[in-house]
Amino acid sequence: MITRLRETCRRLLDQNKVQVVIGYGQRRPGAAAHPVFITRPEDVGQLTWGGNCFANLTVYLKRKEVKALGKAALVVKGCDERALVVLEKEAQVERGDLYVIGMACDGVHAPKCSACVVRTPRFADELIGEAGSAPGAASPAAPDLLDVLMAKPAAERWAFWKSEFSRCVKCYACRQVCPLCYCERCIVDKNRPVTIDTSASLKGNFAWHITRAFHLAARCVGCGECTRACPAGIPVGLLNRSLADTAKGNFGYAAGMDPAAEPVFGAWSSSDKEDFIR
Amino acid sequence: MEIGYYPGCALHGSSNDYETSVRACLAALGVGLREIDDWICCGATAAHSINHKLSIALPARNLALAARDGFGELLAPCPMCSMELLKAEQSLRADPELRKDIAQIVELGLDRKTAVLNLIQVFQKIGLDQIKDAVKRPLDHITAACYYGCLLTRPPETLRFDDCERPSTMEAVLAELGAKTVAWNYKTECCGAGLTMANEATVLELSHKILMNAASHGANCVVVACPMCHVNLDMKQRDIERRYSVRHGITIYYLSDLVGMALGLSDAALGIDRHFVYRG
Amino acid sequence: MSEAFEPKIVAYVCNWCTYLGADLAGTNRLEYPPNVRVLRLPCTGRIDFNLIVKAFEAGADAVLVSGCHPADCHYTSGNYHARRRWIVFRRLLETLGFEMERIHFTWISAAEGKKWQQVVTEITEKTRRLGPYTAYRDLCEAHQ
Amino acid sequence: MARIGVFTCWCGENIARTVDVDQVSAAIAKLPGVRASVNYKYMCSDPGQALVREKIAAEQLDAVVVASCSPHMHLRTFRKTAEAAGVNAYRVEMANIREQCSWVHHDRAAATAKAVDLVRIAVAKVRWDEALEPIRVPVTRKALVIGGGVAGIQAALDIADAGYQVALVEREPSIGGKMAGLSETFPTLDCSQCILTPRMVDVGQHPRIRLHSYSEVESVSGFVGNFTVTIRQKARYVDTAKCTGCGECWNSCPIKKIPSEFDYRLGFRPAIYIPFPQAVPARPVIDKENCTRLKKGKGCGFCEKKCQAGAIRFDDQDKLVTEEVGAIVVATGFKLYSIGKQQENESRSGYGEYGYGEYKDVIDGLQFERLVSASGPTGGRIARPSDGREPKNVVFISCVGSRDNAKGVPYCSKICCMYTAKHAMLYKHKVHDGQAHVFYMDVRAGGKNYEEFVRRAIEQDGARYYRGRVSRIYEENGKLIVRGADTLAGEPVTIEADLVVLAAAITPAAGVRDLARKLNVGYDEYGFLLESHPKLRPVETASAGVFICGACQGPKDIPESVAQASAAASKALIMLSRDEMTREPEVARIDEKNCAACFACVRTCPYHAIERGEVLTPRGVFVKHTARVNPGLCMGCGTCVSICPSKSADLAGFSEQQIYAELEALV
Repeated sequence: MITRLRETCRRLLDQNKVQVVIGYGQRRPGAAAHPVFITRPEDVGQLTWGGNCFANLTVYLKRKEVKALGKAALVVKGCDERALVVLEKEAQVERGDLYVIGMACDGVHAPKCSACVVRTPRFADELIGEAGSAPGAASPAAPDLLDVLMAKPAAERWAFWKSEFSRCVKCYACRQVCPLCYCERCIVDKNRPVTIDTSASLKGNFAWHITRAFHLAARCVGCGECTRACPAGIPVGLLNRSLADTAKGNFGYAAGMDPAAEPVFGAWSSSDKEDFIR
Repeated sequence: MEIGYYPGCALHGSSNDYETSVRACLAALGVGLREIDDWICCGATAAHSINHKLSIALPARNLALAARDGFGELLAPCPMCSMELLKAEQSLRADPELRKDIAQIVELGLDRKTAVLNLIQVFQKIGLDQIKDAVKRPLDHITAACYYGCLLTRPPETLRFDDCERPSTMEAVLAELGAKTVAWNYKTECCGAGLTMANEATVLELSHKILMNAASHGANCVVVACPMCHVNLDMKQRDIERRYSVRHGITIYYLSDLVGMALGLSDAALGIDRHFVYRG
Repeated sequence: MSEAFEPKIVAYVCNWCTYLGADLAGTNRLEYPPNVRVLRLPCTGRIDFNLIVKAFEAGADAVLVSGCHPADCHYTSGNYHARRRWIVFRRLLETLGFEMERIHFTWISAAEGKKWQQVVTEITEKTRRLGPYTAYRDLCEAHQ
Repeated sequence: MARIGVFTCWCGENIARTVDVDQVSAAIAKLPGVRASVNYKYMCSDPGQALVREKIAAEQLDAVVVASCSPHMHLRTFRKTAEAAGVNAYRVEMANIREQCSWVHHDRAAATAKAVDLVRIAVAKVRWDEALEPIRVPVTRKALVIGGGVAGIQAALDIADAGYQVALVEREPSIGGKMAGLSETFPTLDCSQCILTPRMVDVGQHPRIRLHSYSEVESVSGFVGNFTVTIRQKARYVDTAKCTGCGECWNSCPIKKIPSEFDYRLGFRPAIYIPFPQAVPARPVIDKENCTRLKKGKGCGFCEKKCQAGAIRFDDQDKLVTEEVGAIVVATGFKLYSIGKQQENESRSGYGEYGYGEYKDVIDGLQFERLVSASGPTGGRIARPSDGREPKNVVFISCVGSRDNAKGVPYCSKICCMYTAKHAMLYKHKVHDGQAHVFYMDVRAGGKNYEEFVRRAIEQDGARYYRGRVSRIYEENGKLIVRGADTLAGEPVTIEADLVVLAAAITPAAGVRDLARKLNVGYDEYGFLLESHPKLRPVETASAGVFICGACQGPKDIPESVAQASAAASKALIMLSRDEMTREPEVARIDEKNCAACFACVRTCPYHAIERGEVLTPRGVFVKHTARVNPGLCMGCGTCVSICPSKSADLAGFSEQQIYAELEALV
């Protein structure tokens, strides 16, 4: 697949179909793949593909520096591609300005792969390889942390998050790595007025994580990068998943799955449940 | 397949020909009936006119027995019985308080749900195609007026079965048997029901109109799925003829009779020969 | 809980239904406890989830969000949009282990002065029983 | 630093009895920025307002808080007062210490404490109130009327007679609506067409009314005072400019046996036709489903040959035209609920057992109108559709679908009792030896001379009324057997009828929901359009500049529809009479610099008041996309603020900053 990938990219660059290829590269064997931005055909050798390509490269589309390089070809896995669908819905990417190289994927040894629903990219301009039917090469699904958490009484959930968030240092890695956090000025950086206490206090941390999670509600595609990126090891992605469940349960909506589906917010139905409203 | 069976008073009394017919016909279709042990009256028209709680408790006990005997489904060929059972089942499901209350009265658990079926529903359950395939003697000589009467489809909110004003499920069964059916106007009119004893004149008048209308629309028989209807249209037919000095001579079949006939069973096996209007 | 405790309750209400309902309660002199502080907003559609968090940060022991019944929205659909957000937001708060019995949503029309009285009375009494929202106050006091 | 004046009102003793106003004034006086904190017996009184003006002048106040009653009571009052004294009207806030404090609490200490809080909240808010100017929008002095029934005709004529241009859109080939098909009208029995057709002619000839017949509203954009309406003129295949309406074409058309829509399928029309002789415009249309030439693309063409004016256009196509209007009046009227089994809304089951659509002689009320009408298919002779015989027993059934949760709609259709009585009467007048039977639930004859009219039907014209429902209708040797109950006599009734007339429920005209969405007008679960206040704003809607009248708002008879039409017209005229209008400036705005252009707000806005825009450099170079609010359209609900993740949207008068400040005031 790697060869095929490199050929493709060489061709695209040669014919100047794109000016940059956003793909995976690797410094040392065993290390997690890092993003590479190939602008010259002769550099396609740097491109790699394999079980260490965790990152969701769609995140780089929002970067001004990347935009400056011109039309991009983007290497995506089936799961990453869901983010593209959302970004397109939200007018953040013009599919025409982008060449999508889809990599059929058997899982990249990340926990998320155990629940993988799209092994093969569905909307790629070019699809490389064939997904093995074998369920993802992911670590066997451990007892699901969210289920465990939700089974506990509220007080214990509160305690859990309190101790987790007490470690948050507001580095915003969870935001930076998120392909769907693309606001030019994030709400936490808004200081007139201040919506979220910027100090890394528990108060501020709760406010931040609540806001982050809700802003991704019914948008998050579950790429799991936020959790992976958190230096404090806070399972922030759990909140997103919890909301994804409600979105599915209440509105039958799965972000990034069906380009035609109406987003949960900005729409409404007179039959939305209101058992909680008096 | 074996399903629970609630005969109710009629099928063990005046209308045992109906029971014969139902048992024989279903047996031929490979459906066994297990009568629930120690069943009691469903309350019929009497109970609810005396005491609401009683009118729930009586059928509730039968439901509890069915549940005890492990039946998720219960056939009550008499529409009055099935209606009373359904009504009880629904009120019990709707109101946990009442359920507790009644459970104490009948001294049995009421937490298991029981689906109450009338005869037509059992045929639907077996599958009309199934029945079609089993037909040995297509009933091309039959042109039937399907008569539903009051309780097979009413009250609709309880029965939730067929269209209460213009039902058609019996016709659907007969179609599979190769029988013809007529479109007529008295499908859901009342036959006089229990007034047989109290006010015979009314019964005779109403039943007479039904027979007239069936005949005038070209039916050569009337098909029922209710013992009471059968009594008034069959047993009372001679009285009707005498009173109105007409000759009806219309055979009144139970739906199971016709299914049985089509499956090749004899009149005797189905108890048809025990009908009042019967030419062998 | 000591008798002394009087809960602080923030009510975000829509200007066209619940606010007028509360006015009607006044016109009809329907008495209720004085713990609620009403913040008037044009529409439930304007009531952002941040405001609910902010209210707790400001020391509220309970929050009430109230607006027009479905199909009665002065702005045709603001309340429907709000209802959707609440469905999802409540799940978030549940996941985080918030004390959900401190967060109330109601529809109260301009004609429902009585309902306003009942809702406010019940919420106040309930919150009195629950006591102060220490779990949240602790957050706000930590590191400060 | 704002210079704030706080004015606490006693409201006589309404407030002062339970709230210690002096304590309030004193407590508030300490707040930063508060330059004056006084109280007075009646702030809304002249001396009270004088006090406000004095203080504004004396302390050079730039913001005012009045602590008194509900803002719904007096906010306007005090905004005017402040403005007169040089404070911007939108830097005035009220603290509601009466309805929401003194009137609902008894404990003086607690009430006073709360009052202080409420005022502190208001002070915190006013501090961040920006000076706003009312939004001025120009008004296009022209109205659009949708629907050419009696209501639409009335509204159009009123507006046009007042001197303004009107565009009238009618879906059918002719205006006239349901009324044009009626025979006589209750309670006066004057001929419907005789009173309507002159009005239709007025419309057709009015110099200020442009009639778009056989047309529908395609789309609506813009906002109050400045709507742009796109109208689809359906292909008519006749050049209305050339056509003289001579009638050669429809007389020559070989295809004659097409069930006439205007006669509710009781009569026939050719493939090229005018719906009825007095049609306005008196210009035919070709129905392309049935015209041989249009179906085959060749052959026939009789009409073309016959037409001296050369007006036939077989190559005609739908045209889109636009109208710029300032106000819109919706008068789309009603249709009858579908009586049979098939219902558009499956929660209703219909009346299969009445055999409507199955038995030719079971008809609905509108069909009966055609049977009685002199211009009808029988020339006014009452005849059975099945065999043309004169019916000797006619059964009228009211409430078919009305007031019926199980099979129809829960509401009363209002006009059926009256027209059923009228039908019984007209029938008797034409068939002297006939008998009318009426099944009813209640006779609802509220209205001038209405009850008397019903009595007349019963007493003079001998209609037999049975209080009860009909359970079933079936045909038996040429008769319709109607089986029902007479609940007053307490016995079942069976009537051998020759004709049965069903007074079916009134429901909104087809397609009204789509139209309502185009206009941003609300509708109830049945599709009736929603007025913005049932008592005080009965013809206004939630969408500024759009007015409603006639049966599209709810079942109505002719006098009511006409009255409401004139009401809607006058509301429209109020707008058109000004060349510019002002709107509340408390609207949303987007911080375009920080807008991420995800357009969640665009999807969310109930008024489509937010558009996708572009940020350009002064030289016009594209910088970025952004959401952009159209202040003319924005109604200020603030839903966009809640949906905006980066909080680049905000709402003047209820800004984030203000609400946060209010919350802080609580601590």
